[in-house]
Amino acid sequence: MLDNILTNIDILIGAPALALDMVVNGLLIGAVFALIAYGLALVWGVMNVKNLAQGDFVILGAYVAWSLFNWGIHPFFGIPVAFGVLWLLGGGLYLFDFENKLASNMSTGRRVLFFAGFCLIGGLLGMTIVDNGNYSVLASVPDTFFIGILIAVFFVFLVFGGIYGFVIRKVIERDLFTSLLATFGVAIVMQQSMNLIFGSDEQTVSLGMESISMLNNNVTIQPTRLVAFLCAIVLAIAVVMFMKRSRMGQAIRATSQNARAARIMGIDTEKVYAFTFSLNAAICGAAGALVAVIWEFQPFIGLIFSIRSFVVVTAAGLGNLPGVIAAGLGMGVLEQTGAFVIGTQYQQAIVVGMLVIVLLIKLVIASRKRQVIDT
Amino acid sequence: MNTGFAKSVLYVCVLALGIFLPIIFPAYIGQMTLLWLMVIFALTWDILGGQMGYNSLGNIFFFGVGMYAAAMIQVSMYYDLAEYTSPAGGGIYEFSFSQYFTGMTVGFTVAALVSVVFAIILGRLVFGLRGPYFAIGTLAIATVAGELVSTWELVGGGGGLSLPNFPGEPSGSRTLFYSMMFLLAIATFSFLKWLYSTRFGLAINAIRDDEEKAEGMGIRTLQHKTVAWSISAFFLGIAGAIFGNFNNFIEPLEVAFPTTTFGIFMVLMVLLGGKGTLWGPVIGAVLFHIIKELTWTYLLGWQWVALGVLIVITVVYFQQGIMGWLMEKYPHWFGIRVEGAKQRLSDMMDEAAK
Amino acid sequence: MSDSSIVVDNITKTFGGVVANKDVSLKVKKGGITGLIGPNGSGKTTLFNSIVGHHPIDSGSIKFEDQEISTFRVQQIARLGLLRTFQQTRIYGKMNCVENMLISIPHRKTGFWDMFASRDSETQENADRLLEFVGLYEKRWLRAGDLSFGQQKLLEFAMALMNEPTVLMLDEPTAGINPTLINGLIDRLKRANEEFGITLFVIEHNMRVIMNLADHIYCLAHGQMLAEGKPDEVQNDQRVIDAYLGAH
Amino acid sequence: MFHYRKTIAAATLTSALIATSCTAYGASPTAGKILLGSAISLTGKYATAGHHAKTGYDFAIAKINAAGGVKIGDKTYMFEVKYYDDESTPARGGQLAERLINQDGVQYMLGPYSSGLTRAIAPVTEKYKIPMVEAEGASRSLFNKGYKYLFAVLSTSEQYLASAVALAARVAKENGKAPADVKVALAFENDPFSLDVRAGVMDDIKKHGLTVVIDDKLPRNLTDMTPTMTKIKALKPDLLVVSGHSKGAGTATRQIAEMKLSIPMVAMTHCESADLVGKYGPTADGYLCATQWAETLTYKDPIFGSASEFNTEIKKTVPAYAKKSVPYQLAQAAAAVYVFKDAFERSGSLDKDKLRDALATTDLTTFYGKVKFSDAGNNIAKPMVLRQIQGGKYNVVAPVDFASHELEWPRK
Repeated sequence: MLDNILTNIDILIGAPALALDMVVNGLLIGAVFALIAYGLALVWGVMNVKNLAQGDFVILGAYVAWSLFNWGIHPFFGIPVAFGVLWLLGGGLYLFDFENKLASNMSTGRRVLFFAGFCLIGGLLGMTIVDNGNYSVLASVPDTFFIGILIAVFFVFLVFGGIYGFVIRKVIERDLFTSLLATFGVAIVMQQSMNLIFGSDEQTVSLGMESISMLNNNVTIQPTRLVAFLCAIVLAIAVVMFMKRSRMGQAIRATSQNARAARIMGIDTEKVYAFTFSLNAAICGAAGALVAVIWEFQPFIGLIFSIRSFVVVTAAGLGNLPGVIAAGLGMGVLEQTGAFVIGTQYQQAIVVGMLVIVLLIKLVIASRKRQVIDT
Repeated sequence: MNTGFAKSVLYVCVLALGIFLPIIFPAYIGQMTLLWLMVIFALTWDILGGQMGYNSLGNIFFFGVGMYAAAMIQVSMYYDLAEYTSPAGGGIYEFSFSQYFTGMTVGFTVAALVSVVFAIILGRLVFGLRGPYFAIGTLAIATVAGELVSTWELVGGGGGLSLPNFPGEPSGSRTLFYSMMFLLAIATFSFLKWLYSTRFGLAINAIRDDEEKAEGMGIRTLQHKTVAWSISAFFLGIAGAIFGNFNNFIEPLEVAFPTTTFGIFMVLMVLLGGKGTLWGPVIGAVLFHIIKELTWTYLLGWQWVALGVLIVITVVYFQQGIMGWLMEKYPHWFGIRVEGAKQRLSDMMDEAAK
Repeated sequence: MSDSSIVVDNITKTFGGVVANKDVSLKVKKGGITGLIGPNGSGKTTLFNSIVGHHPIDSGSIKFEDQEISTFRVQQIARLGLLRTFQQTRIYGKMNCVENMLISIPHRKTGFWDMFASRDSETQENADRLLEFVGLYEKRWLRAGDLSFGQQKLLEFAMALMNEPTVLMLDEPTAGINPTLINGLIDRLKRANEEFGITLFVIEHNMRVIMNLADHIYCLAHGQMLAEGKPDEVQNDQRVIDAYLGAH
Repeated sequence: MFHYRKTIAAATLTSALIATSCTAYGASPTAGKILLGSAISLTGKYATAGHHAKTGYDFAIAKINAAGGVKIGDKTYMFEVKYYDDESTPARGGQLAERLINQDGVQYMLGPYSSGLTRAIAPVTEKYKIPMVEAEGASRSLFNKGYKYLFAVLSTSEQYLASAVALAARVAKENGKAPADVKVALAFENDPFSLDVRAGVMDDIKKHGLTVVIDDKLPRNLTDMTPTMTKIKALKPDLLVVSGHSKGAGTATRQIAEMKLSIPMVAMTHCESADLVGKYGPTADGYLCATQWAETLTYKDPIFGSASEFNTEIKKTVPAYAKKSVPYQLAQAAAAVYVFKDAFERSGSLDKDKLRDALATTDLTTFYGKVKFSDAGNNIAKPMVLRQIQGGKYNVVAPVDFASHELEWPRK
């Protein structure tokens, strides 16, 4: 192993531009990790929900973008659509929050809006179900489209309505274990549902765009990754602006600091929770669209994104967006260079090992207090 | 009819079921072996998770450590391990009757010891973590362990490792592993029953209820936590060793360190049965195993969806578990006294009598 | 050997920029009852926490029975026989009173294998006796979490006695207790001091209680030692009165 | 009193639950039917390939039954399969095999997908002396355990990419280069199958005297191969060999194009199953793909017809394959069922030991290739073929006897 490491370092010394290549690529994919992690930090910080289904939300977003791509919609337009679709899913869950008074007071206009959103998603999912991913039916039999809508609306109602109304809402502010395990259950259900709907094949959205190469092809930048990076940055900025400027953003921040006090001050925390959850879903949707153009994905791959976002959030701490972005970018770079130097088979171990190291560092810092470390 | 008699009836019943069911339904012996494994999983998880309030997601680590430790010993006592595990294979390996059992005895002992040593070392590391970070930290350790073993070529890496074949009739090996698992489950249960009756049981309960207070009262918390984890590791290590031999083929990520299946199941079974009780994990394990086997048979393709839903329901809506629910509903069955109207009445009567 | 059990010498503790204790010195006399008073936020509990090892101190020294303990941790200090109770009562809520008592044995006297000791009748009787002493004998099989606040305070006191400490530090023992029960409590504290020979160091808000109880009183204000002396001296000290009335 | 009630209640509950669980199942072999059993990956990371195999089994059974079933003596039997989902984990595979044998009364087994799962199941079938014909476990480690009841219709995995190495050595010689100057990069997934392919490739590299410059193992949860590709950038190997199921093939193809790597020769497994042509089009051109079977081969048999007829019929009956090439995983699964039919008819009985002996003496030509088992149970009559993607088509380029097209080298 040591030999390997030395050989690999030797390669790097021979071609220092490669180090730059890995750092650049690491930063580019790190932006995607940072985006996903920011969503997690949001639900974790505001709702105290440790969402283990985070990666599966992302994969769902990837499937949305992929479906759109198969219908001839360019994935970069797919990003806002995936963002919107998952937003609606997340926000629409509010409709199924039966015990919530506010939802029943929702204006007719908004209900119609949500319903339209559901029909859209329904159609999308429905056609995929009926068509089993082949899209030949789309052109020929219009009936199945409507059948598809019906099936899908039902499906969406059951699965997503369930996720928020029956799971997430019940675990808000409960202990760690409840939300961790409950969302693990959600993750399993989502993986299997995606497996049954989209099939287990690896999918990808291949744009066939020419890479930009520099320094004698030692540094190559894939435009997809570059776009992903920019999107992640723009989205992050938008979210920050939103949190700082808008009323809802302020309410979210207030709730995350002290939910009880926020309630006393007249903030409808239920609404804040539902909104936060849908914002996270939307972020995941957009991140999923980015994942679809960068990597290959299949229904069971979500866990690796969950793990990465947990590492990033644990390292950066909650409610610390610059920290999350820095940690996410760092994660990307570390993963690339670490795998290069130590060996690709250690890639996963490096990621999770980072988590252990981060925890240990936190422990050492905490041990300055007398009571934490025992004799 | 005294309680002692009733209790012995219960124990005799369970023992009788354990002994006679495999004889009556020999076809199901494999599933029953797993049932006892599940019981061991649940009981050992409950030591920390239920009795001590430390929700570990990484207990599966010891299962894998035991499994690999035993496998390495069993093979390397008679053959060259590197050659045995090389993907190209180096010939046919056979184990005689005495080699097989000697290897197993030594292997199991080492498995238990190695697990305990790991528990002691890691205990110093992880018990400084609290709340969510403890769960995430232990999960990370188990995951890293699986990843590292899968890069370790000596034990076959990701290619896995086949264990020695049983040198006899198939029914013999089935009975052997069933008895081993059954005896281990009984041993675990009896040991814990005794353990919870000692001062140790009280101490870890105290840590669960208020660790800071326990520290303030001078309880050696780290020592108790480490010992509790070691006990867990001891039984899990042996269980892993047995399971490795039962399964005959082991592999790091899915057999030895399956954090997302067995690792989560053990938590779920305890929650289902009721944590912090002696019988809860047992009931949870039995129920969970039955549900799982039924859905795997009758809901082919949808079984994971069913499992996910079961997880969500248990965790979100029924976290007190069966025993917890019974205790709430019929506290007098368990000798728990509550501040109820009845109690106050009897208090008043007592006062009056004075 | 000095006749002081605890000697606090010039300790300073800051949280961020806020000075909680500044150059505080005091002595707790062996076998006596020492009181610590002061208005809200004057740093009494911080001082307690510093002594029992809850957090590190910035400077100064703390000696317990002539041993420097300012770098020790909570459990070590507790095992030396210096015990504290909490302002927000802390008991093991899911265990019954007897169990709470049984696990509060003096751990400094136990070895490794005592961890696995079975319940013995001697400890059991001791627990029963102490529960009787605080008046919880009738309720000994109830879950501690189901007791009323005042009863929990009594239980915590009994648990502390079970631990056979040399010094017991009590953080507002009468806060939240029904006034009719306060006299009983004072009586029991005094008996603990006399019969069991436990040195008491008490934070108290209730002036009547502390004047009845303590034989020496320290008064803290704004993190600094304001006055000390016999109860009546402190009671009549103009600075103490000003501090309590908010004059500066 | 109360304790007594609690005890009785608990005891009753326990026994009732256990009893239900045990009696809830129930199975008996049906007369006139031959029940095969298989634990196959329907979920988890091998689900894609598992589905290919299952489709192959189902298709073959439908076909054989439609053609009159299995004739044993003067009686006709129909095939039927009992499936379980092994979730792509070896921990589950062994248990399910036990269950198939003990509870469902299965006497003849079809294999699972992947070498790992086969390694978990083979000890069980061996234990019960149940003949298993498997089509998806190629690792050599399966055939050095002395198993008597395990038969594999496919070529063992060390042969997968061996011909690619030979090809590289040949090309080097033709271009006046010493084999030792041929730099080889290896990227193999860390799982039983790929590691075994790697072992085979390593043997051949040694034989031909090539130089290995990169030897990376890919993690199981692979998303990104950039580190390996970066090394390729620096060391410029002449041959890249990749094996990592369909995910590895797809990721490698994608990133080679993205990082603008020019490697004269790229060889991989699972091209068809990853649908490289469909997903990446021209960027996958020139890749060498190891395959157990190709629809252009000239084998035929009375049930399925020729290889190309099999191919057409699958595309017609299973819509999912209408637009992509039929993976060999499917073909070999179908062949496994056919081998069973043949052995049953030759043994003339349902007895599993007689069947085993009949299987051992199999000498059969199928649409999939010749099948003849060695003593260890692997098929020694069928070579692997190597196809090159040429203009979006898979053309056989090696071995020479089967080659329909010339190798295009270097690839652009």
